Amino acid sequence: ACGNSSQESKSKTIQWQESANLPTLDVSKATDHVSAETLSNSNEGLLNSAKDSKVAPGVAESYKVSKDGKTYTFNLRHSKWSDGKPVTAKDFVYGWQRSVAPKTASQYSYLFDHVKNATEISQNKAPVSSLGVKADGDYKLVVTLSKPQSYFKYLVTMTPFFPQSESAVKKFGSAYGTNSSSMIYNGPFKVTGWTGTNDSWTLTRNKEYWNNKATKIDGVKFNVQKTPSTALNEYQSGKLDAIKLVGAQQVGQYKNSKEFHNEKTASTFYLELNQKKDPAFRNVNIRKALSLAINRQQFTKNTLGDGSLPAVGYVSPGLASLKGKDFTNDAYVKSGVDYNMAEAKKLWAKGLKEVGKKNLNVSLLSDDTAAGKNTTEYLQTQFEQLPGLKVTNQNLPFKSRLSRSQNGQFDMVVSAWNGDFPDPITFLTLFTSDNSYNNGKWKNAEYDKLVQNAEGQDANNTDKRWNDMVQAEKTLMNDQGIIPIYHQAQPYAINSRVQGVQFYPTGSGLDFRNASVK
Amino acid sequence: MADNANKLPKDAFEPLSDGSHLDNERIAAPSLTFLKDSWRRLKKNKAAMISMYIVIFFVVLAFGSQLIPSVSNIATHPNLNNLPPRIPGIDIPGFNGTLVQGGQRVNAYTGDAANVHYWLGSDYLGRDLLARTLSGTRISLIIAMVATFFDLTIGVTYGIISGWKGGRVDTIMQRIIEIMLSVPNLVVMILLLLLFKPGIGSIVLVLAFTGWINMARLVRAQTLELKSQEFVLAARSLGQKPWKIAFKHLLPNLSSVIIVNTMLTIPNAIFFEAFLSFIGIGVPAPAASLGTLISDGQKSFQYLPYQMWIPAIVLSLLMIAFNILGDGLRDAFDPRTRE
Amino acid sequence: MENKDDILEVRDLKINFNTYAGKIKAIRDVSFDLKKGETLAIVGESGSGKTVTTRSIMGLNASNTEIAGGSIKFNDEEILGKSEKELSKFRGKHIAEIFQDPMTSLDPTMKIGRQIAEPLMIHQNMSKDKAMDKALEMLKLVGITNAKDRLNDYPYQFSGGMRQRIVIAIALITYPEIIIADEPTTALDVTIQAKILKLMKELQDKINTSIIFITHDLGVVAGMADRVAVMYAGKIVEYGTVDEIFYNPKHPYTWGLLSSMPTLDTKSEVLPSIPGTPPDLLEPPVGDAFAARNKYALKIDTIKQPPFFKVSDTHYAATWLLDDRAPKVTPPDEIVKRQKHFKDINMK
Amino acid sequence: MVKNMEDKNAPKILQVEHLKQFFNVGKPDEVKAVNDITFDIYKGETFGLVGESGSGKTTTGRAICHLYTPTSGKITFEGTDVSKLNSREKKAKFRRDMQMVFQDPYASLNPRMKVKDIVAEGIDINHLAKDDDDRNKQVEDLLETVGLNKEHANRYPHEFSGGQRQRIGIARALAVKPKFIIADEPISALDVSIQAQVVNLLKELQRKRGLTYLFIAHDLSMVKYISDRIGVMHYGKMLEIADADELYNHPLHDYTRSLLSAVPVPDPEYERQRQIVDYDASKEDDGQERSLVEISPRHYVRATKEEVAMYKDRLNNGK
Amino acid sequence: MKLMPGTPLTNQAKLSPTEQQLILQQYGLDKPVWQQYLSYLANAVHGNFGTSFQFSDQPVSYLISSRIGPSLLLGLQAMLIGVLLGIVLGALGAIKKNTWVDTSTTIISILGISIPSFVLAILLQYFFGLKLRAFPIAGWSGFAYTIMPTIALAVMPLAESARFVRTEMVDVLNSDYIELARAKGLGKLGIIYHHALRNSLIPLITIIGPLAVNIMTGSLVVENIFAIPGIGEQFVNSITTNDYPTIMGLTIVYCFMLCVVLLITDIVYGLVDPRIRITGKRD
Ligand SMILES: Nc1ncnc2c1ncn2[C@@H]1O[C@H](COP(=O)(O)OP(=O)(O)OP(=O)(O)O)[C@@H](O)[C@H]1O
Ligand SMILES: Nc1ncnc2c1ncn2[C@@H]1O[C@H](COP(=O)(O)OP(=O)(O)OP(=O)(O)O)[C@@H](O)[C@H]1O
Ligand SMILES: [Mg+2]
Ligand SMILES: [Mg+2]
Repeated sequence: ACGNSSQESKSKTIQWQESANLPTLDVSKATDHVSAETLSNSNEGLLNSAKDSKVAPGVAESYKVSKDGKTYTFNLRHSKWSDGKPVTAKDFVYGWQRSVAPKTASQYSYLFDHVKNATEISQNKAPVSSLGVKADGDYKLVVTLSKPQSYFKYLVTMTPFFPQSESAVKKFGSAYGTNSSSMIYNGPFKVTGWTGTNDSWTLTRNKEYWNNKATKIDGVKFNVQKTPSTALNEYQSGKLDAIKLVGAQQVGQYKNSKEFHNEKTASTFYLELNQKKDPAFRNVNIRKALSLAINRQQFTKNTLGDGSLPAVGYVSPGLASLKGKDFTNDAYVKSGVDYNMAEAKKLWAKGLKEVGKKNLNVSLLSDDTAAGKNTTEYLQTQFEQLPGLKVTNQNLPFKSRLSRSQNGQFDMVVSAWNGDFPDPITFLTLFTSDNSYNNGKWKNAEYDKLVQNAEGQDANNTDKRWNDMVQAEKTLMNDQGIIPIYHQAQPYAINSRVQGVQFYPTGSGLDFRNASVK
Repeated sequence: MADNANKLPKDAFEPLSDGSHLDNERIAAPSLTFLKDSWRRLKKNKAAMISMYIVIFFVVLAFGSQLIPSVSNIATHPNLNNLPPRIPGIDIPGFNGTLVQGGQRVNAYTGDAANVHYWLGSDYLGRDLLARTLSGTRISLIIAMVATFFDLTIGVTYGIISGWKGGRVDTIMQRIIEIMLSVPNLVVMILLLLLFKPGIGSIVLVLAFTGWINMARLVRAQTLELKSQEFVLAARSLGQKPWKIAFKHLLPNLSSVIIVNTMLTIPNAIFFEAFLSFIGIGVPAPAASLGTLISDGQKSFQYLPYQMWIPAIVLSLLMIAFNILGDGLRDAFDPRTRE
Repeated sequence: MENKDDILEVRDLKINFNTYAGKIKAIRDVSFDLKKGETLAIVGESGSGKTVTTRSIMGLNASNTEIAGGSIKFNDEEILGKSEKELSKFRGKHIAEIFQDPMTSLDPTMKIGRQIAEPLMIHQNMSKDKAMDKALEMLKLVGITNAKDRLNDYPYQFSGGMRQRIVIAIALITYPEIIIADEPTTALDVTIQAKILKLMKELQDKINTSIIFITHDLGVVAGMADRVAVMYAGKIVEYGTVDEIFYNPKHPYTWGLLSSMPTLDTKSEVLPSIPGTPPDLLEPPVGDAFAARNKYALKIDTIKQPPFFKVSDTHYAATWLLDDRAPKVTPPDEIVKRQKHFKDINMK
Repeated sequence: MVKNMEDKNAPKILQVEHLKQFFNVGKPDEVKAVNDITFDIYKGETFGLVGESGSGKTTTGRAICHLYTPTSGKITFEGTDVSKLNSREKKAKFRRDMQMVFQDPYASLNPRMKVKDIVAEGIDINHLAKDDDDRNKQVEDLLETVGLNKEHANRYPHEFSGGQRQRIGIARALAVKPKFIIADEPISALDVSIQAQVVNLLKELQRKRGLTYLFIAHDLSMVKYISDRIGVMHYGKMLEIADADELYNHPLHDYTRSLLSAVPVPDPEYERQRQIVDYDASKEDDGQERSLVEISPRHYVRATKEEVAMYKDRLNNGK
Repeated sequence: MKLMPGTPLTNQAKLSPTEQQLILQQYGLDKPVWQQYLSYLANAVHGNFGTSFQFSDQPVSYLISSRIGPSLLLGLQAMLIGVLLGIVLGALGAIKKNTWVDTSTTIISILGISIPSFVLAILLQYFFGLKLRAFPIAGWSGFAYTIMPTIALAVMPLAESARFVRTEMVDVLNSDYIELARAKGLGKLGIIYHHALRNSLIPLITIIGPLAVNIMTGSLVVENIFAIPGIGEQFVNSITTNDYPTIMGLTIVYCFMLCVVLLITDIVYGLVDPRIRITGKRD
């Protein structure tokens, strides 16, 4: 399939490293980054992500929102599937219904929860056809929401909201989306060469794409390379055009080079303290002491060294802004993310006295990845400087870690959240009292109220809603409901012959629509 | 042919008096026990002796260093991380605290680090690699001891029972072994991981489950052979109890097989643990075995080669030493090599 | 001793082995010769050097062997010092060997037909088919029934006696001038032994080969040998014709051997025995190696090794007892009886 | 010849009746190592057992010593059925009374034990020594009895020659003061010059201690020399039993004759005249029932009823 | 999106209970454990190992069948090269016993046994792939790509079989029938070729099974390091992501393959060793 490296360097195909296999091409089922990166280039929704938390036209040339914010009308352009058939409003209706239908068991169906009847449908209480999306002719799509959702425009850029051709789904049956030829595409590229389990696949230019003439490259070949050092070797030998840099050393080596691209992701790694299991963690001084004991600056710079940033709060910086002011600046609470060991010790002593304990033996749970181990090891060192605190580390595979945190089988856990769309609410909903991701069971009525307002009564009032969210974040930080640690970045080394690849902190992440090769 | 008998003493042709010269049962050679004899042969094998000293060296270093806090300290110093080896007074690239960065050799010990010396460098958390390597070696050796323990207990007992009982018992016991043999260690480990969490405990369980099989087979074969040896029959005909026969007659004669096989089990166990740790299902962090260290070091091998070289060399040296020592012992114990 | 009939001459052979404990002086000045068509038996107890002697005739020495001197001439051609390559042309063709243990001396994974035919294919460049024909002939000759089918059998399909016949067939197939038989029947039952020995004698007559026959069973020697050499501690201590050795032995060691073996009509209450054990060849004693076990030892035995004393043209013995100056001794009863018998035979 | 057993009416010390010893019973590789043999051994005599390799001599010896559990048949030692030794003391006594001397002087001594511990094993098992000094003393005495000396006690077997080792084996057997010794080819691995040492020792011990021997060998000259009576075994069957001289002078069974005709004799003249008698074992496979029949007093041959007459004839007419 | 540190992978987000129920049903995880296990076994017999957690909608059996090719190819290649070279080295060592040839082959085999394949693979890749550019660094598209992983995998079987063959051959060369062959006048080569080789190689068959295990184990990391789309790489991956159906499926496949290897070696042993071929018994 590929020749030697010198030929490749001249070709207009980009060799891209992927660190995991492609699990699926089914837009309803895709939930991971690899699928998202591939699908958002091979398929296209109503709108596309664009720079600076904006959206750009996709299949929809334009759209209108009703005054009450509950009705969206999209005007679709005339575009085609890769098999030559036209992309119509029906395809969106079918695609959305399929994503929400319980039978599909899409893990992302919750994203539709503002669409009328979506929740009922996913609970099998209403027929799929009752979903609030209707085709008005072939090229007009009308969406009805149950309540206003200011960030709905971002949602429709995500894969579950992509159009799906009913005839294709029927034709491919259970094979739909399980290999590159059992799928049809309406994006700038088609996927080829994916058998469903192999380690490489290619995005090849889709001639049927409405904006095909804007595409400047022949394609992108994704190569799964799980061993970072091998990837680096391949990059240096010219076999790969772009790799993810892993670890301080790789990053350090490229940090000052033109090839270095540190892509922010809208993510936050934070520590949750199990208040249900360990009464001591219900003490705010103890929580604060732990937070103050973390030197986030040192940790991100020396230990991780991969371009990640010290946490400035819970919501990741650069996610959303209002009137030119970043959310994190508005909501900044210094004491929540500061490093001050002296103060930490003081609060710690105070806290211990309040809970009537001399010492504390706790476990610290995290993933068994390199970064996960780095984190636990670093935190352990820092925490154990607090007199009487003994920390045992536990590093488990991702899924075990997750199930343990959800079942409350932990003392402290390092969790992480990546925003789905550029609106703070994607973060903030997590710590309402009854949210299933609130593993530490931190409860705060004020916080609940503020989040509820942002999602409900203030949904159509931008300023008020903003303020609700700012206050919520401040409440969370002031009470140290969680302990933010860092915001992850994804550093890349990209051969300088490759230009114009666009990264977005949320959603699909990667866009080759404007990429070019020298 | 008979000639110059001239110079002979006069009484040359007298009979040697009364036959007292017939010293019937004289043994001229000095008494040499089997072990002494084997030891002497082992001593002639230079490679094996060097290996033995290497093993001793590592054992002493790995366990002895624990007594010296300054050497065994694995505290993290996040601002002293990824420093290359620096040994005071040595100015050889690779050991003088310099490393190649962007094509140039620069001194990495700047700022906070100016006055520290990591003899074997430090890792990503600023932990002393010497201390970590020592503790990794300790884990490897502990695993080795555990493997030896199971070899000596389960393996030897199983082998002796199977061989001694013979007949149906033996057949069944051998079938069991065959079945266990057709399941690779690694698979057992993975299945165990479905039940337990990774760690020394699981590795020990796997070793308890499969590590002794080779020993059991060898011991059984040897026991079968010994069982029909006449000295065992003699003991039986004297009415010796079976368990006493096992201890007095079988075990001592099995000792060479046991010792040799133990020496070869050890590198296997060390390798197994290193392998598991390398693929990330071995000892959990922050404990680090040699496998973990290699796996960690591999990630930055291009830039900080010492982080992989050091544990890799230690691991390989240990394996080489145990293998050569095992071979040497086999030769030393094998009477066929008595030349 | 020089004789035109001599096909093999061994002179002053000295062989040492280098071991971790030191130098084992396994063969110390051994000389003998072998005439065409005769059977020379070498007897002696374990470790006396019988095998080492014959191995060096074949050039099949162990790697730690040191040939310290002497010569071995086959038809006036020196064998010692020949290269392995020259030796291999020679082995199997002129001198063949029958090994002691029939159970282990055949290749377990090769059909016996091929094993028998191999020497022909090596030495006479014979085609495989032709060699196989010869092998079949030979197999019949050594008395294996159903020989044609059995050519394709493997060694483990034969009993011990049969295997030894096959080994003999291998040795004979090139009609060698000399056959060395190193305890060829020790591992066999007496009845089978008797048959094998008979077979060997018959075959010897047929192809007129010479045999060096090694054993420590004096009964077998009596039946097989024309001449006998008695070895002790790396030396030949007495040699002569079979009658001379059995009926008129001169060396105390030979006396001991003969009288310690009961015949079917031995009646004595106590068997005469040779006390003690053979000397350590790492440091052989200064004088006569047998002195320490010799009831009849003289002082000189501890000082000087005895030379060969001639008893008759064919009979020599290395014992100081034959020296004129030595006191007359009476050999054990059994020997006296035999000597009487010897006189009777010579009278006839 | 001076025989040990002057008293022709000595009591039977051992009776073997219809002893069968099969191996791998019920499997395709079943071996009928010993197949229905019956014989008695009298107190104080030496009973020689000869036969070719694999004929079941060793198996017989071991079955008698109860190292194997017989497939069927009865072994009576000193009047008690060996298989019915129910009490511990009786078993221990039996183990003391009956001892074995083995064939291979290299394999029969544990190479990892000192000579004194080898010899004292029986003493230890049966607690025959009062204390360590007594134990040492007994060991020294035993070593002296077999012609070794006390310096040898602290050495290891591999330092000894074959003959010496065999004597250590004998000392071990003697340590428990047995009445009956089964000697399984005790000399066949030894050099001729050494064999006599061991045979003389065995005979001397028999004289001094009134021992009874079952002496297994395939060297017929030696068996004849040492034995009072001889049994000839073949394919697990006992073919002929007779007094030693009788057997040699008047062998009846064809197999015995063939065996005798094959014995090499250290006498060239005799050898030149040797006639080998062939024996065809298939003759016995005619399906007829055979049992040991007393042809003349104390001379038994395995025969059918018809053959009895033939054997009687043979005995009377010399051929 | 729930983040896994380092690698961006997600997990079930906010699912409604119905959906969770449906997912459980899909994987059959709603039934009691023993029922799950029984039905798993029943399915496994029919080659159905369930659906991979990692690859949504991909049956494990397909995952395995589509990725087993490279693993088998590499394994066989490594086995073949390892054993063949091992035989040559072992035989050389035995024939030239106690010479420098013997010493060097012994050193090679000791090193081969002692240096873990994962260390070797990394070093090979770095020096021969990156520094010398002799072979492709990683990937799978043509013979050149198999060279380094094959070497990394072959070293262990090479060393093991060299050791084994050497010991066997030394034994055989000391045996009586070799002595007889020499006495026949067979030259050194003839002896080795006609007698020694066959007799010392037959027992080698018995260690093929363990060697296969060795290669299998080694393939897990070697495939990972060289990015080979095989099952070994997938195995490690499924372990670290707790993809139970894949783990179980691969485990069964591995055990099955091993049993096949053992069976084949048993049969082959019987075929090449006349003692067993005819009597059906060893010894
Ligand atoms: N390769 C060797 N290395 C060391 N010593 C050896 C070697 N071969 C033979 N010997 C020694 O040489 C001496 C003579 O041995 P040889 O085999 O010739 O005896 P033998 O008379 O054939 O005895 P046997 O009757 O037991 O076969 C013995 O002491 C033996 O230990
Ligand atoms: N434990 C056993 N299992 C199976 N077969 C056996 C066993 N012991 C002996 N045999 C077989 O029983 C038969 C008789 O063996 P035994 O050892 O009694 O013969 P033997 O007369 O002592 O022979 P030898 O003269 O060779 O010592 C042989 O065929 C032998 O293979
Ligand atoms: Mg010999
Ligand atoms: Mg026997």
